[in-house]
Amino acid sequence: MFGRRACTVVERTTYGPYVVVDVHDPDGPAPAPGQFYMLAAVERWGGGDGERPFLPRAFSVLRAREGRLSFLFDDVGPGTNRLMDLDREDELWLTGPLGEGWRPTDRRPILIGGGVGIAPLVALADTLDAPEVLLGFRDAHHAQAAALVTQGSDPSVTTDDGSAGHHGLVTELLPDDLSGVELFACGPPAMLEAIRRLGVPAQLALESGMACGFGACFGCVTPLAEGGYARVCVDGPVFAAAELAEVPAH
Amino acid sequence: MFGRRACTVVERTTYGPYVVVDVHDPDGPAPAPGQFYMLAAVERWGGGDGERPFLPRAFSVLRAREGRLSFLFDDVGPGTNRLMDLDREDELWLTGPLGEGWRPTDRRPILIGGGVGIAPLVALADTLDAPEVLLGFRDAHHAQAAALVTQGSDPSVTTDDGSAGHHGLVTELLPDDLSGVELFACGPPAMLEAIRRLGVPAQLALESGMACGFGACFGCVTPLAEGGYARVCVDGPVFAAAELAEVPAH
Amino acid sequence: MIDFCGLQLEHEVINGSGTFDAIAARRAFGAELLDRFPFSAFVSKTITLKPRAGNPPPRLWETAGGMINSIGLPNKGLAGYLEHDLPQLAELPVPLITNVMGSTAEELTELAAACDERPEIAAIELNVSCPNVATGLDIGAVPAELERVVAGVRPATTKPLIVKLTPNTADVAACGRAAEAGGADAVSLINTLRAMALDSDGEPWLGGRTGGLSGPAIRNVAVAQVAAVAAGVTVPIVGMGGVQTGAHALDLLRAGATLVAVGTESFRDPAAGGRIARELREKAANSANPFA
Amino acid sequence: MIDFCGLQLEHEVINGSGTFDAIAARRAFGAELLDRFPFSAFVSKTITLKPRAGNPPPRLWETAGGMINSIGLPNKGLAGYLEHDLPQLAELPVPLITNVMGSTAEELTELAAACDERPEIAAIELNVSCPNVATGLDIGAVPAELERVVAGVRPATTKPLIVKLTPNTADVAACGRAAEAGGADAVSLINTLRAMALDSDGEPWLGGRTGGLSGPAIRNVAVAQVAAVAAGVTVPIVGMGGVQTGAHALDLLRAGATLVAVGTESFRDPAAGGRIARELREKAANSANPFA
Ligand SMILES: Cc1cc2nc3c(=O)[nH]c(=O)nc-3n(C[C@H](O)[C@H](O)[C@H](O)COP(=O)(O)OP(=O)(O)OC[C@H]3O[C@@H](n4cnc5c(N)ncnc54)[C@H](O)[C@@H]3O)c2cc1C
Ligand SMILES: Cc1cc2nc3c(=O)[nH]c(=O)nc-3n(C[C@H](O)[C@H](O)[C@H](O)COP(=O)(O)OP(=O)(O)OC[C@H]3O[C@@H](n4cnc5c(N)ncnc54)[C@H](O)[C@@H]3O)c2cc1C
Ligand SMILES: Cc1cc2nc3c(=O)[nH]c(=O)nc-3n(C[C@H](O)[C@H](O)[C@H](O)COP(=O)(O)O)c2cc1C
Ligand SMILES: Cc1cc2nc3c(=O)[nH]c(=O)nc-3n(C[C@H](O)[C@H](O)[C@H](O)COP(=O)(O)O)c2cc1C
Ligand code: FES
Ligand code: FES
Repeated sequence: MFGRRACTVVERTTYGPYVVVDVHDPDGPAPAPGQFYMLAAVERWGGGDGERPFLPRAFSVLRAREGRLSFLFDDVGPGTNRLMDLDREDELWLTGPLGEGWRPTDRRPILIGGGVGIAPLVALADTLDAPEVLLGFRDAHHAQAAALVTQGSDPSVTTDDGSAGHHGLVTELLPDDLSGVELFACGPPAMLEAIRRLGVPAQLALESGMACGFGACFGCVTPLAEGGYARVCVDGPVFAAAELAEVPAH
Repeated sequence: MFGRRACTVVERTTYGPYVVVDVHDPDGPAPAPGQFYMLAAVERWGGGDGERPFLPRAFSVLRAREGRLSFLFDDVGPGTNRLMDLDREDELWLTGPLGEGWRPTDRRPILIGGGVGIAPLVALADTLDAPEVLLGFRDAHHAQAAALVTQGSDPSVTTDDGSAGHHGLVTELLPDDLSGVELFACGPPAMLEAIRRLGVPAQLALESGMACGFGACFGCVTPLAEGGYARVCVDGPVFAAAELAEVPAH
Repeated sequence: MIDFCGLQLEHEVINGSGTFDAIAARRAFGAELLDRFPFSAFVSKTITLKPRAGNPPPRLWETAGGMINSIGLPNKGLAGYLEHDLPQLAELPVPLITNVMGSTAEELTELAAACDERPEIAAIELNVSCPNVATGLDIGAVPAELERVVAGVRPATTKPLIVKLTPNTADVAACGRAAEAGGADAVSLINTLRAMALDSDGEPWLGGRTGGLSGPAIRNVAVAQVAAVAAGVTVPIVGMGGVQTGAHALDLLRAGATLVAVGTESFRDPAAGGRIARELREKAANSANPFA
Repeated sequence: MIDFCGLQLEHEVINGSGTFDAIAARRAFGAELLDRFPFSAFVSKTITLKPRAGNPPPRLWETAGGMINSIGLPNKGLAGYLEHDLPQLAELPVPLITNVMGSTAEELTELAAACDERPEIAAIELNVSCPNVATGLDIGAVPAELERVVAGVRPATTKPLIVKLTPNTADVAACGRAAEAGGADAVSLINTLRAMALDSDGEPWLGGRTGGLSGPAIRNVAVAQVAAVAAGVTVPIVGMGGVQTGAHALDLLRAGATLVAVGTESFRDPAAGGRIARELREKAANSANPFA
């Protein structure tokens, strides 16, 4: 579907510090898990900190059903701040679905998410049969977002401060024996880099500063193992860990 | 009082297409009629049409009593549009009172206002004893703002389309004999220019595009009869008609 | 139809080089892109003789009403472009303008000569203005030097030759006249303004250290430069810089441009080019002589 | 205390010339202005030899994240300034920097010599960059010419001589080096970028036809130019352009400036200079070495 479209917000829910916004998108193509959309508020996009936001922002689809899309927002700057302020009846510019999502595998999937990076994993879990899901958060407040995983068994949770679940890094919950396993991960760069360095089959959903989301600006690149760069928006956001030279800090 | 201060909106009322916003300004100096303030919304100033507004906007004080200031807004662009959207509890940046207001006179005052230009005349009427007030509006809908004049006798109203009051220009209501009279006028440039050309004692409150409102930018000038320019913000906004070379269209 | 150097174009709106990848967009948006192609001609990213990987990330910084990019002209090189991209770009429903850059007149001549041979290419744009690549000063910044370069390239092609001026100069009008004197069939402007952003530690944010500012922040600089160039040249002008609406496009046409290019706004609204062309048409319909 | 060319200043923040009229502000805000004076030195509007009325209105246009002014340097002329303004400016609690402009080295020399005689004036800023006045190219746009002008003025004064560079040039770093070679004690930048706005009929909105763009829209151009100049000069730099917060000021200091000037932001917040100085101080207190 070419171009952006104005969609109406139909629901707004909070999970700890996070906000989930549902929009009505009756005409858009159904997204695959791991795909993303470029979003901007129709009204009042700009005039925030540093006279921003100006460009649209990239968000993984959290959930999609019956012409309704859900997005999970974490307040990190003027764009997410504005989007979290959206309420029922407000309008959103939406372009997508975009990018290459998770690729199916015959191996045993383990889903690992950190913070707001759980969004594309929720979308993936919805398509799997009771997958193993490991989620890491800063603290118990943030860990409320674990409730978004509704498919299959309860996710295992870790927190940085031990206020909920296991006290430590989410990667500590990985089994020692990863043979036959394929990891599906999204989260902070340091977490993804740690997983990449495991050297096991893994799909990593990257974030990157994006201007366009559809391959137009060449701004969102990440370095490849073979040299050169790939555009996260059209060649990803999901990459095989082995393709990547590293997961850059920003 | 040096600098801008954040003040809270305590009331919002509509008069036809106009909006009156009252703000709580407990610490500011009391304004004189004809003075003005520079206003900007604390939140969401920017991100409108053309990524504007950016600069604050000038508004006459409509009414001032007991630490409460009223302003009258007409929606002409991104700045007024945003200000008209303000509601109770919202915050406003406010600098002022600024400029030179109406000067007292021993002559018989007649107040003539056009459209949103009635604002400084309402402030003036509040200080006079049943002055004669003539107000011109586009139509009956706009003429609802005539109700703002509460001091003394009912104002005489004209409308461009005859839908309320006299059908025609407000200047048509002026008595033929203006001897002993001093006119106090604010409104569209064409109206003020017509009054200036009468050659009778008159005080005209001008509008002008302003960046600062306190003499810093030299952007708001108007041409003087003696040559050169005066700054509307510090030398006005009220000028003796005889001082002016013309009332520029913008 | 608009006549631009002999090309017959549907409307006044094309893309700015490097701000729309029609091949990637077709992948993202499918066949509908071609049915509703937003531009009346398509300008390629800048092509260089050798392949380039571009600058290390991060490559983007958002500013008040704009953005800075330090993309660094990644491209497959001339041979890669001709072999892989050209066949796909030839499928677009509009004429193709190929944008090329070299650091010497010789390189530019080689690029222009190679493009001249390919019937899929309708016109050539010389990028003499890219501020992102460390060649010292832009070769287009000094009028006499620019005239020499354009005159050197001119014999290499009979196709329309557009010179994309640099805005980072003391006298863009003189640069426009120099391009015309060197044999340009048209000039285009403005390219991005040289800019820099620091991270919270005070280090340059962009991998390329400096980058180019685009978007609404530079719109009125573009109007001034287009008007200045228009006063001194007779060749047509492609005006660009911060265009978001038909009203902005009309400003550039009235300042003296024949075509308008849309760059950054396509990132916010992928179909912006088509919308702006429509808005321009509506303005024309509502006014006796909108371009007066 | 900051040492700037021998002046001892309370903090790093001064005003940009032409963006704060301390005399008018005192009238508007009363004595509180002097108690809470926002700047550590005060820079006058540009003074010329003869009085100037300035450009016809309208003089302002608001843009995305900024504004264009075509004020046209109204001022009382040298004699009027010395007689009427100087006594009042001498009452300010901070050192006074007088900004002067002339279209030739001779005019500038006469202005500098007159300022040199007045003890109320702590330093002189040469405006070689104002794009609003129709003198063809800015005299500061070409390095060799700039060096000649500065060298001509230099002997006329022993006071600190600041050269305010023009941003409308191909190579601001070369201009900075030229100012230093000519004998400048400091350079200041950036002045406004040449820009133009059209009204809805396509006519120039501004009475001066073109004007200068300032505010956040040019902030990152300022960072790039300050960094470029800092790499080539040893004299201190006054950085300005779009500064709204202590973080923005810190960017310019880290890019190489010793002082920061605030212009357009004072229009939005008359006390912005003081706020920004405070924000800078807080950043310094919160960080071991904020200027590293
Ligand atoms: C494919 C993809 C999927 C994503 N999915 C989600 C999701 O589901 N939920 C979610 O909350 N987020 C998601 N993100 C991240 C989201 O896009 C960013 O958090 C968002 O763009 C931040 O915008 P902002 O204005 O709130 O913050 P910004 O101010 O843009 O800050 C975000 C980061 O950008 C950098 N930055 C700061 N200032 C600037 C500037 N001026 N210009 C450029 N960069 C700057 C800094 O590193 C900062 O930490 C996703 C990103 C991608 C690419
Ligand atoms: C002393 C004084 C008192 C005033 N009192 C009142 C009052 O009581 N109530 C009231 O409603 N108004 C009052 N005004 C007018 C008010 O200040 C303006 O209507 C307001 O600034 C318009 O801002 P805007 O963003 O809504 O519209 P803008 O878009 O700024 O449009 C307003 C006008 O500015 C011009 N313009 C358009 N675009 C631009 C641009 N990009 N840059 C610069 N100019 C542009 C056009 O002529 C346009 O008609 C007063 C003005 C002054 C000087
Ligand atoms: C991300 C990006 C990449 C660009 N790449 C090129 C390029 O490869 N060649 C070129 O001549 N101009 C390039 N430009 C400049 C644009 O073509 C255009 O001149 C400029 O962005 C101003 O227009 P805008 O404000 O509409 O974006 C690029 C601009 C952007 C924003
Ligand atoms: C309204 C206005 C008037 C100005 N007048 C002068 C002037 O007289 N002399 C001068 O050297 N610079 C003048 N400038 C330029 C400023 O000093 C400053 O260099 C520029 O505005 C960039 O800073 P800013 O973005 O903080 O405004 C003026 C700027 C503005 C906005
Ligand atoms: S975000 Fe523009 S190319 Fe990926
Ligand atoms: S508005 Fe700035 S001087 Fe009047």
